[in-house]
Amino acid sequence: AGGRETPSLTPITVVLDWTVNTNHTGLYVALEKGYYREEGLDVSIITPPETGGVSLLLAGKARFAVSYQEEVTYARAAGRPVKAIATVIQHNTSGFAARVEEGIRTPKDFEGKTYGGWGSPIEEAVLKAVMAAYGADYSKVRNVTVGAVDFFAATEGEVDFMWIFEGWDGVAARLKGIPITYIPIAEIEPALDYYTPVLVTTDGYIEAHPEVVRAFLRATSRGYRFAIEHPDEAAEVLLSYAPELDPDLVRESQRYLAGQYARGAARWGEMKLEVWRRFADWLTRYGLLEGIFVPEEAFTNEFLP
Amino acid sequence: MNKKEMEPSREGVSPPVPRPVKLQAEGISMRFDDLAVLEGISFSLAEREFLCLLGPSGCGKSTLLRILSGLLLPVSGRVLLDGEEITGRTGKVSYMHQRDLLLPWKTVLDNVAVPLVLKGYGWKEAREKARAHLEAFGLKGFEAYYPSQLSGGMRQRVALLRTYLYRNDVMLLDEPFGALDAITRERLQEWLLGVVERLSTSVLLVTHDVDEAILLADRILVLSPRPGRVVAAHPVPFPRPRTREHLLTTDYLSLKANILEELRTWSR
Amino acid sequence: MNKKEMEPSREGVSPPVPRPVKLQAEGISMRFDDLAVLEGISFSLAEREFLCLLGPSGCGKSTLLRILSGLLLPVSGRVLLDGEEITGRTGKVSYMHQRDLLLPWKTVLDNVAVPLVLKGYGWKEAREKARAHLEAFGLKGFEAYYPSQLSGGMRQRVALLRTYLYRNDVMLLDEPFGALDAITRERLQEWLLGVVERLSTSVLLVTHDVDEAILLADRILVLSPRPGRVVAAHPVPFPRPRTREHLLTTDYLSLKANILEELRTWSR
Amino acid sequence: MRRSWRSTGSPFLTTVGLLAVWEAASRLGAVSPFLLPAPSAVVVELVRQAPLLLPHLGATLLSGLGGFLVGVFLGVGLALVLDAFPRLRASLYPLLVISQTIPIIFLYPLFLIWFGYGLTSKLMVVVLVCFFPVIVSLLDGLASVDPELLDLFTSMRAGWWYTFWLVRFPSALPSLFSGLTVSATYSIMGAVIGEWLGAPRGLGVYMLRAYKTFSTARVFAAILVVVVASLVVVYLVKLASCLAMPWRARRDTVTGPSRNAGDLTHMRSVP
Amino acid sequence: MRRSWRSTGSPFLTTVGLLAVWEAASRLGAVSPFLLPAPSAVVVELVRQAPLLLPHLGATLLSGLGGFLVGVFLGVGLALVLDAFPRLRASLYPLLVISQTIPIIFLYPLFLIWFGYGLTSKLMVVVLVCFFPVIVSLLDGLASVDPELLDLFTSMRAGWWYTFWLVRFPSALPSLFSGLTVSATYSIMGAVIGEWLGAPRGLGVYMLRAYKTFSTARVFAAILVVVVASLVVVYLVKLASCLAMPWRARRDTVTGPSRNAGDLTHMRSVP
Ligand SMILES: Nc1ncnc2c1ncn2[C@@H]1O[C@H](COP(=O)(O)OP(=O)(O)OP(=O)(O)O)[C@@H](O)[C@H]1O
Ligand SMILES: Nc1ncnc2c1ncn2[C@@H]1O[C@H](COP(=O)(O)OP(=O)(O)OP(=O)(O)O)[C@@H](O)[C@H]1O
Ligand SMILES: [Mg+2]
Ligand SMILES: [Mg+2]
Repeated sequence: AGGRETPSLTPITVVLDWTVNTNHTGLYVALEKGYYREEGLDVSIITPPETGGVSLLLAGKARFAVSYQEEVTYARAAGRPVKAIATVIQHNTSGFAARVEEGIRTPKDFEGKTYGGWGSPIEEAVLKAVMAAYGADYSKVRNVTVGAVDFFAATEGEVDFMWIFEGWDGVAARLKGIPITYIPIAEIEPALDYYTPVLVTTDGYIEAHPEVVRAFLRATSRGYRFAIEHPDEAAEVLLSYAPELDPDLVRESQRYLAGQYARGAARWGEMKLEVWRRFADWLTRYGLLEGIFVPEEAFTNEFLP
Repeated sequence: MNKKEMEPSREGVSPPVPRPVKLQAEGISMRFDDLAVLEGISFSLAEREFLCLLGPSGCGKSTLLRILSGLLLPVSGRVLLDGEEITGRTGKVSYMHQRDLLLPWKTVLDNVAVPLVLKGYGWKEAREKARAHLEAFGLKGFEAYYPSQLSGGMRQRVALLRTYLYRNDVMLLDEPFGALDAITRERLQEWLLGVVERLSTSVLLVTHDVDEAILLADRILVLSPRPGRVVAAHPVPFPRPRTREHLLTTDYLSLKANILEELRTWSR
Repeated sequence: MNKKEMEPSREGVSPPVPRPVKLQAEGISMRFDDLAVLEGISFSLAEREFLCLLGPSGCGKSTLLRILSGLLLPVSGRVLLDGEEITGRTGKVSYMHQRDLLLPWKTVLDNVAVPLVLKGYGWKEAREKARAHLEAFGLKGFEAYYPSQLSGGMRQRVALLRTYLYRNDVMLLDEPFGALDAITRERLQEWLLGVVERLSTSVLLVTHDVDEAILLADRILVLSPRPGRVVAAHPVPFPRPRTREHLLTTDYLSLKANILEELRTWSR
Repeated sequence: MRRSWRSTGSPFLTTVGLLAVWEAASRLGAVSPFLLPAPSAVVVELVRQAPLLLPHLGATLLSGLGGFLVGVFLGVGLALVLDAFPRLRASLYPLLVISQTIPIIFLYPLFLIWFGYGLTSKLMVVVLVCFFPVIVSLLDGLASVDPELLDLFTSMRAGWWYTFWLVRFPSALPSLFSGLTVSATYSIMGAVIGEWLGAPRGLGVYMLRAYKTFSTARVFAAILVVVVASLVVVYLVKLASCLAMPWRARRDTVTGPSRNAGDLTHMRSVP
Repeated sequence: MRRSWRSTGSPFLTTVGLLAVWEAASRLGAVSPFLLPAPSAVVVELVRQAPLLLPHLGATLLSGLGGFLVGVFLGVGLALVLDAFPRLRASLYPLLVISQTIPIIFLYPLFLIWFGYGLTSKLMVVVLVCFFPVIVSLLDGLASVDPELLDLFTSMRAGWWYTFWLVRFPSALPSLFSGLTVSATYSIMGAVIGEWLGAPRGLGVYMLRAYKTFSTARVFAAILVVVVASLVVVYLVKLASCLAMPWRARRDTVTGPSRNAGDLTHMRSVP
């Protein structure tokens, strides 16, 4: 937008991690409100292929991407020069959920139930870990892969509980009037309180264009701060870019996330080394991480305003 | 296929007692869109009668046979078999098409065995029965050939044998000997006469060969050019067996000239 | 197609001066796997000569024509045209197949126009030129019909006309009149003789009708049963124009009897 | 036998019947609305969302139809080349199969990188999906021409082009149209997949967003649009097949084989 | 014309050539190894991962081949039924098209609910993908039988079954095998998609995991396995087509049309 008026704008592509959702609101606000243009950036935001946007980032087809700590960890371990430059949300807002009828209150109750996962090896490790912590036996859980099937559809069938995002599926459940029980992952296993989502770019780009990274984060940060302060207005901005989303869900989710984006942090986007190291160690402990991962190299707060 | 197979009863003058009617066509007319093809065709085919159909190319002979066999509904008119209407009903008569219509995916033997299989024989038995006839049709040694590997005349013979094996009281044959040389044709004509005799079959045979018609027929129907009408019906009063040598007698010759003249007149 | 089209030069006794050889077959043998089909066939076709090929069904006549037309390579032997070897080279002679081989997706007119288009005419012009011949072939009014809507004889006439329009100095015709009635056949035979005369074409015609061979040919080749060999070559010394009435003279009859006897002997 | 189906009727009746069963199942709670919303709900949503759906439909149609056309031309062209050069055919045939067996999900990032995030990448997905049935069916069709017809044209020294155009191509048309029907069926779907995998707009994008916000009725409204659009393309191909093959006009393949006038095969049950 | 391709050669040479280009491009850095690893890297990874890949391959083959067979039987069976009842055909044909135009991703949840989380759901995806080309090509094939052959059998009162088995089916075989080739190509892919959408194991699962951990070489190793498996299935179908149609044994469709012995069409370039 506005590229014609100011030809000196730097064109920048940002690739998302998923379908447009309230995690991305700050980006859209910054775009809509002209924060990027003020920083001399002509930003376009694109949705990623099914396999995620990092491949586009690495191929140089996007300068910034929305990712998550797990992906950055694996990427770096595989030698991919991906670096996190800001976390969108300070804490992991995901957790295990079940319809109330299932009577699942703690991981102990997972025994004898059916878990519907998307088929990642991490899920198994997480389940093992949290159940062990509660003295429960993972082998009594039936773990089925439901892939991309959503919570509401899956739990119509044999599936009893799933791993969901509180700020999205959880909000949707409330709106649909489906009472659920929810066990936040961060509460049962601190190592899993990792950053998701995070904004990333490549080592090379940081080296070549530190000023662009700085400018981008300045504008983005303004966007998220605006969303924190004006969740309803921010929700409308997002909806104007993606009117296909369910407006009620977006608005509710936005209100929830307004309190989550920078919860407990001095400034939006700041990350702690401890979080990166803890999660990587946890992965290594469960044999889920091959290769060498140096937590210090995986992220930087240097460009945050 | 030696002469003995032919009963001597057919020798002598043609039917003294009129035989009962087997197949009857009543006022059959046919048209394709704007093209009138047949107009009020009526005739009857008696039991054990051998009727030949002569007519200019395109006058509707094959169309008539399709109607008689029940494959095509005439615009008007009826077909009766033994006095019962069979217009539009198939399987009552056996019909050899003008094209050989062999199954390209079946060998000669299997093509010939098909009608027997349709009649309820198992393939093995059907093949054995069919095989017994191959020699007479000059097809021995070609059991395992596919139709595409046969000569035109061989294909026609396979088709004729197939029609014979699906025999009914009435056989409609559309130019069954067209692609055969004089000698093979003679043999098969003899064979066909034997079949008529032995099995009391009635035959309606379309041919373009006036000699053939005179040699074989009890009666010859001549059709006009399209739209086809019956313009003449000649009984052939010559004694049997008739041979090609007889074709040189004046009686034969005058009948032939007669028919040719009719065809010529009508074809103006 | 009136008589005037025929030059009178052909009347009188057959060629007084030997004409130069046009097409020559030298020791052609053919086999399909284990089946010997042709054995040492040698003959020559002179300029403007009309040669008929007689032989039992399945003796290899069509195979011989395929070899002469260059579609099939013989196991041994050569084909020469004007003294030049053309074994295995197509397009040198025109060839009418035994099957009509019309294009099912083209109308009668377009089917007939195809050879002209292949010779470089535009479709429009080709259609016009083709249309001019339809009447003579009794196909007028059927321009827009698809082959599947034609009678057997009509299809054959379309195929003959097509072959004629792709004419070369040499025409190989595989039973071109097989599916035609006596009258239509007579007309087209006359027409063909006119073509030979007018265009100085040499014709090799396969037929099963001995009368037809005697009526048309300058010379008749008789083949033995498979494997086909040339067992006799009869010059036909009768003056032209020959008519069906002439067929009753003793000279004609003895030639015919002769040929039939040869066919019969060899077919034992 | 045939008679009992006579009254069962037209595609219309079947569709209505099916919808009725589905609606009833939904109302009675036999199917969860999270999985399969009632048709009435879908239609309501369709009407409500029409202004939003239209531009998406436009984008999908553009890449779906465009990709279909490109795919068909590519398929036909490639088939001709492979047919003309049998050696090349033996060499490239496996590659064609391979092109179909690499999951699009992995190819798409490459497309995005090579062709950009615009129409082209989506188009490429459709092309990839559509060209294969065309090429296979055309090659098979070209291979099963009556060899004697080919002989005839060889004996007339017809040259490659005339032999192809007058004999082989018309003879391969029924087979080609089989392939075209399959391709047409996939065309709109291919575009939707491309949009799903990443595109600025299109019904796939709409579906994805509706799906991720758990608006099942909207997802199915979009599916309905996709289905109708696909049906239209398929029936256009059927229409084209009738127009392209006038010599067998009465033997249509959608409505079942009927035959020449007066022919009885379809009248057997008339006494 | 043809001659110039003579020496170009076999599928083997093309493949080797292509791999060489790809390897060179990778080595020279023309393609990022994050997107497209060098073939050598893929092969190394394939060998290294073989023990891990094998059980996944087993699962994929099971549902791929199983689904293919079921799909083919279903397609053939349905085609027969639709062909026998033209009214039913007109009614159901649109439903068949519809079944192909609803994105599998939305059908899959229904499959999971109806068929459970095991093999069946995956199988259903493969069946859904495979039955369609078969049914379309078989229906089209059945509709283009020589009507005079049908007449002959009608005049012999052959009954539906014999007419079908002796005339219509053999006549439709070339067309059917066209469809089978397309289906065979999709079969393994269908299984991978099913696994992708959610399955405990299979090459799709392996790929997804490898992808998520940025092991591009492993992804391509798995793709290689999928490709080879698909090619094997396709060539098995080609083999079956030769065996099923002995009367045209010498006109094979993979290696291009050749003709009867002594026939010259393929020898034109010999002087
Ligand atoms: N492609 C082939 N494969 C095997 N045998 C063949 C092939 N083509 C022809 N034959 C055999 O060659 C022999 C001669 O066939 P051809 O068609 O030349 O006979 P013909 O003299 O034309 O007979 P007709 O008068 O019946 O047409 C036949 O026995 C036939 O079976
Ligand atoms: N399906 C059809 N549609 C239109 N016209 C047809 C159809 N079938 C036949 N005809 C026409 O009907 C006429 C008679 O055809 P038919 O095949 O009965 O002739 P025929 O007497 O058998 O000729 P022949 O001796 O040449 O075989 C022809 O003019 C033909 O064009
Ligand atoms: Mg006829
Ligand atoms: Mg022949």
